[in-house]
Amino acid sequence: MSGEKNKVRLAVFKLTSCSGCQQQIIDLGDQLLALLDRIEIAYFLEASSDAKPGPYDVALVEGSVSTPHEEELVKKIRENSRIVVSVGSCATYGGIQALRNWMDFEEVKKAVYEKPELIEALEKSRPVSDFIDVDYAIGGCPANKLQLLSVLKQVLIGRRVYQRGEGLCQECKRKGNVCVVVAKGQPCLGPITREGCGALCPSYGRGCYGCFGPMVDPQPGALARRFEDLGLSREEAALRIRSITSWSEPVRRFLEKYER
Amino acid sequence: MSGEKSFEIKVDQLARVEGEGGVWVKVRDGRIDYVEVNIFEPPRFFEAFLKGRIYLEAPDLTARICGICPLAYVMAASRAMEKILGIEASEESNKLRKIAFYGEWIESHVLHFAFLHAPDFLGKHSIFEIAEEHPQFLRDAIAVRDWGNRAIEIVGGRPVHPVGFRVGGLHRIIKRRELDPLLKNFDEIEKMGRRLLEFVLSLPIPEVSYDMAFMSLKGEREYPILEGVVSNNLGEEFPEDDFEKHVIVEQKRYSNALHYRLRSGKPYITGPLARFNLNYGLLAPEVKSVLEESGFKPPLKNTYQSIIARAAETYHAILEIGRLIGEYREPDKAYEEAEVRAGEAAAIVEAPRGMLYHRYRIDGDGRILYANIVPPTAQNYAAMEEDILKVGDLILRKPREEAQKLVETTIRNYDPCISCSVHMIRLRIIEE
Amino acid sequence: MFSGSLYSGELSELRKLFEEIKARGYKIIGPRLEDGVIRLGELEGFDEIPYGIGDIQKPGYYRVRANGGRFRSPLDSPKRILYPPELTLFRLTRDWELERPEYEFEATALFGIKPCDLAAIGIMDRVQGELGDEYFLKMREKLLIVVENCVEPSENCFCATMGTGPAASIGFDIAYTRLDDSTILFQPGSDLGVDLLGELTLEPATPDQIETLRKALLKASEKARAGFRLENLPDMLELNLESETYREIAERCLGCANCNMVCPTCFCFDVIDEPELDGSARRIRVWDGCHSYSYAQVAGGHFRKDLWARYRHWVLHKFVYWLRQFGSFGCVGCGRCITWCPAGIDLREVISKVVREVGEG
Amino acid sequence: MKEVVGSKLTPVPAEVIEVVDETPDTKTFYFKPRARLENPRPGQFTEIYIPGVGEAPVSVSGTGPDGVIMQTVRSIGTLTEYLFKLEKGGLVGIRGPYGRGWPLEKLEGRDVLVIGGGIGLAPLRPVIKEVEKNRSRYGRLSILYGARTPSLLLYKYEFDEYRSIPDSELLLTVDRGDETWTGNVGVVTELIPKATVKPENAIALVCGPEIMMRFTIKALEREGFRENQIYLSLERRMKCGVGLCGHCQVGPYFVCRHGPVFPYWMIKKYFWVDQI
Ligand SMILES: Cc1cc2nc3c(=O)[nH]c(=O)nc-3n(C[C@H](O)[C@H](O)[C@H](O)COP(=O)(O)OP(=O)(O)OC[C@H]3O[C@@H](n4cnc5c(N)ncnc54)[C@H](O)[C@@H]3O)c2cc1C
Ligand code: SF4
Ligand code: SF4
Ligand code: SF4
Repeated sequence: MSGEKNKVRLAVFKLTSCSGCQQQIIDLGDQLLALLDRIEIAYFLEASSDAKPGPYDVALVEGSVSTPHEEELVKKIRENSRIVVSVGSCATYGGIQALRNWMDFEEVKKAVYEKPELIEALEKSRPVSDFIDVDYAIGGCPANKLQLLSVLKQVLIGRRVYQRGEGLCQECKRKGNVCVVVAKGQPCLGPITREGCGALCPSYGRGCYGCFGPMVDPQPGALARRFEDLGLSREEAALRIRSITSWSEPVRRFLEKYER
Repeated sequence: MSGEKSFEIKVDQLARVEGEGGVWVKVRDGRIDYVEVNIFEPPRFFEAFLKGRIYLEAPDLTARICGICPLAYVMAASRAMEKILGIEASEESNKLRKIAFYGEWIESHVLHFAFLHAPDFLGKHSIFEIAEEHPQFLRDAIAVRDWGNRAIEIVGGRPVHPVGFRVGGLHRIIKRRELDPLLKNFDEIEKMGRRLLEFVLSLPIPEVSYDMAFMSLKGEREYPILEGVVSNNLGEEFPEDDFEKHVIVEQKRYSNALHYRLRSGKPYITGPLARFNLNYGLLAPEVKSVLEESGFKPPLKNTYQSIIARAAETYHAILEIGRLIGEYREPDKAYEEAEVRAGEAAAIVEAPRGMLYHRYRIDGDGRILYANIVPPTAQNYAAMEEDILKVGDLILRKPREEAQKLVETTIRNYDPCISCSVHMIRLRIIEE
Repeated sequence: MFSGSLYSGELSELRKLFEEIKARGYKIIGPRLEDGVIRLGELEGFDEIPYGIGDIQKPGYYRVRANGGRFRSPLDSPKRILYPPELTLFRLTRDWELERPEYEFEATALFGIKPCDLAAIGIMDRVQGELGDEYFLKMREKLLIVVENCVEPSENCFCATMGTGPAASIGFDIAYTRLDDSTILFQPGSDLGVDLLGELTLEPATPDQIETLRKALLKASEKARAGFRLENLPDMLELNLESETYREIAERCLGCANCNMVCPTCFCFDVIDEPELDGSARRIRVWDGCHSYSYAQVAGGHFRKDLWARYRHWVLHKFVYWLRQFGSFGCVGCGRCITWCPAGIDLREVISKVVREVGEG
Repeated sequence: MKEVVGSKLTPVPAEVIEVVDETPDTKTFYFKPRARLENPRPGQFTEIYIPGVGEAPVSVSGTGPDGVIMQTVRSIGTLTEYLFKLEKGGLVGIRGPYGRGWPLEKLEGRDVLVIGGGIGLAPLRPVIKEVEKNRSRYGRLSILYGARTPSLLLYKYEFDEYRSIPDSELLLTVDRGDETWTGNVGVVTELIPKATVKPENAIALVCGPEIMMRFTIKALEREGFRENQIYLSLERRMKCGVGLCGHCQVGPYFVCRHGPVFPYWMIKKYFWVDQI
């Protein structure tokens, strides 16, 4: 990779995460090779030890901000990059590790570590957008590689990135899945979750657990009410909704009310 | 080495390991006297927030510990819960689990040996640089890896954090014809798998040889992946539930990263090298013949050869998927149901990087009361440090930059998937 | 309807009809049991039609039972076939060459669809057909329709109110009724239908059979009713545009647009522009619906920001505006939006309530 | 056998032959379609398309020789932002023209009151041009135009021309003036009583933000205008422009097909209902 004039300089950063979203980039396979005609991978530790300094045109950020070090890092990323994209539900909503945000942090530390006093972590795991302006956000645990590719393609032609943001149910129905709520009485987060995964869970006969995060204008209250109709206790309904993207704004705001 | 007697090699950002880590090597009077492998992975507290969740959620939630080998977590959590509930996934479910799990081995191994590790041996930065001379290698690697991902995707919906699996089996019945796409180009993929192995066998791999303790599951009739007894090359053998009795956890003096060792205090290696050496006889004959033609047989004697074990297992995994698809018959139910009951159990599966241990206790409502998860990288941690001490001489004889590379390569032998080191956090360096 | 053109035959004649249609080269799409529900799919053989399996449909509830009962509107409507959920409109190459997509349009038979769905096709003829949707027109051209009249509607059916069932009256090639497990009454509805029935061995329906049919349909039509009547319905709804009922229902509505998606007549679509790496671009049409948040959103504004307003639009479009736009109601009473609403909202109740308020008001 | 499916939704390539800066966020484009489109009538719109970017309905603001059309666009979203990057020689796709325009026949012999707010003057410009061209057909022309600030007024370079149309007036206003502004400050509705047209024999053509149109209607009614003397050009989300996609409904009407210009009486019932 040399002589990279006119190419878009891409950097991939990892914060607190499982690396699964970065995997999606590598998983693009042939499409990744095609992208390399237009993109220079300037910084991507998982794929290349050749880490080039900024500035970058596009920074993809995986992972939530959960340590003081990461707080600094995202600020540097912002300064160094023209477009910042938060990739995946960790970066966009705080991730699964934000489940601890609902608990007492001292207890949490004690439960896992013998010397909790040595732990260097912020009390809460938070989305990147809590610290810096993010140009585009893609949810998903992991982010969907085709969605990621679509964002890159849109960035490459220099257009404003568009995501429909509508509910998973629409995608589910278009795909022709059988609704698990209606046909099996199973709770499903599809009605409040953002489309993008291909309505995977329902197509495997199970309810969605919300890994793509909330859709635009979600109605978690109406859904919780429905879960109760299906026989879940209030506590169980809350537990369902308090899932991988529990720290996203709308879900958090709802749960704070509902659980009181 | 420019006459320096005491110096430090510090690699702050270990590239091409999944996650970010660092190594601290201290040299005093021409001898390495202290090594620390630093892994700056922020703690994610899985074991804490698992408490209170429903047992059925364990596979999906723990999968998120690692985006490279999520299925291993799904499998270990499912199996542990099944043991608690007293059920077993059906034979057909297990075939599907293995098809996907082998897919994950392929995905993870190829990512590691082709994308991350091979460049080390050829003095390159990335596979893309290798591709300039060996375009076929990149093509094979991408195609084989894609195929492995396809296997996971078909059975589980997507390669990373698949959704199709559950305690008791799978969420839905996978139709026989859904697996067909994997067979369509099977011959080609098999050829590529073989070619990748041959390529790896041709790499200039450093020859050093020393004593190592290996530990892995041991298969009875099949190469171990989903289950088995734990065994090591010191002659010990024990059931998975006794794991915590046979290993000790220690906290290093100045860090709180957990180190796992055998009772005797000896570090051990888990992962492809261990599996290979302990289960060689169970590898597919096609794999063995490629190896033996190149003059390789167990035991592989140094950790640099782990890349061989990975390539061999990749080829083996391809062949196994082919065989399992051939044997698969659609079952009439997708999963075993069970009455919820309180209990505790452990399960070990072979993640691409080695043994992954899960233990859970649940109450009568199926709520998780306690979870302990020991990922393979945590187990290899002590071995990594010892390894660097052992190849120390080699390191000292090299010029500074090369030495630094060698340290990195040595770490990379373990394919430390750092994000799954749930117990590891950023270390502090304290001068003595 | 009953005079003269009703013929009776055994179940085997229905099978023969199926085989005759197949022999004439039609791809047959009909109800089949798949993924635990009855849905429309390609049928290889007559036996795939799950006669003897009943469905239970209630608001937000669907199950099948092998209890010898009847099944009603399947999950999929003909919309899925005639107006696919996702369709590439065109591709434009880097050099501005317009590539129009090519599709296979096989002669297709819809076998055993319900009268409500037939009526929905009639509505599509007036919407997609008249507005010139080419894909629809080409599919439609080669469509053969065999409709099965309903003698046992589900709890969610209200075709009788909408005037679309339980028996079909026009627009089909052949209609049949399963009087019981062995007796089928056939009726041709087009020249092609006459020609096809000519291949079977049937008898004129007996007065007894006709009487049984009449009674069964009467009973069915009593059941398949909503709590409102069509008479003055549009006026009543328009008199109560500000009804509180819409706000109340929005407390339960999820805004998920499942109702729009399963509706056999909802036609709204969104367009997605996808750039490709080779410099080309694709435009893709996807089903959309008025419950979607973005549906009435514009750059810098929103015409129906609140869910109650979106719910109201759905009611008004189907039961008021559609008449003006296309000369019929936009609803055929198939009950899908009630069955497949994950919140279990019953459209009929909403409408009845809004209408009732006018009376009370 | 496979068949090619065409549709009404396919654009014709058109070249950008001229770009004029109007305001900081608005530009006027002159497009020359490679295949001749139907002659747009005042008030009609086209769909402008950029491959892989999007499509947007935009009013026609004028026509030129050889099928050239002039359109004024505000940069506000995906497509419009991208369009702003195009220069002379750039290509877009165009389809249309669509919709029912201003009721020119009804204007004949009557006074014409043109009321525009902000970018809303864009679809009204062709009416002004028409009155100028066939001056004798119409009565007095009164143009009332307002914008938030002086810098946001469109077509400033033509204002003198508008003023020079015989028997006409141009009244301007801004919400907030600046150091150069000596004219009226206030909302456009305040100009209505000042317009010198005869309400009993005039027709008002209104285009602007919906809120401005509401106030305008009230003000016009105060002046004695009746429902059938007021015409509005509406805006709704639009995907197809030909009544297929459903998004643009206002009550039973499709803005694309039955509008965008409506006589006020036709939509009055819906116009005042919240979020209809
Ligand atoms: C009949 C009509 C005439 C118009 N005339 C003009 C004009 O002369 N000059 C001008 O600057 N603007 C005009 N507009 C508004 C213009 O269409 C929108 O500003 C434009 O669609 C925004 O598109 P975007 O891709 O930049 O914005 P985004 O917000 O990114 O739009 C995404 C999509 O939403 C839809 N959409 C968003 N806003 C609108 C809108 N206001 N109207 C319809 N669809 C919308 C479109 O389908 C668009 O493709 C007119 C709108 C209509 C309906
Ligand atoms: S259905 Fe829901 S939980 Fe499942 S993959 Fe999609 S977004 Fe994630
Ligand atoms: S009811 Fe809604 S989605 Fe259906 S056609 Fe009407 S406007 Fe479109
Ligand atoms: S009525 Fe039911 S199906 Fe329709 S949007 Fe509301 S919740 Fe979804």
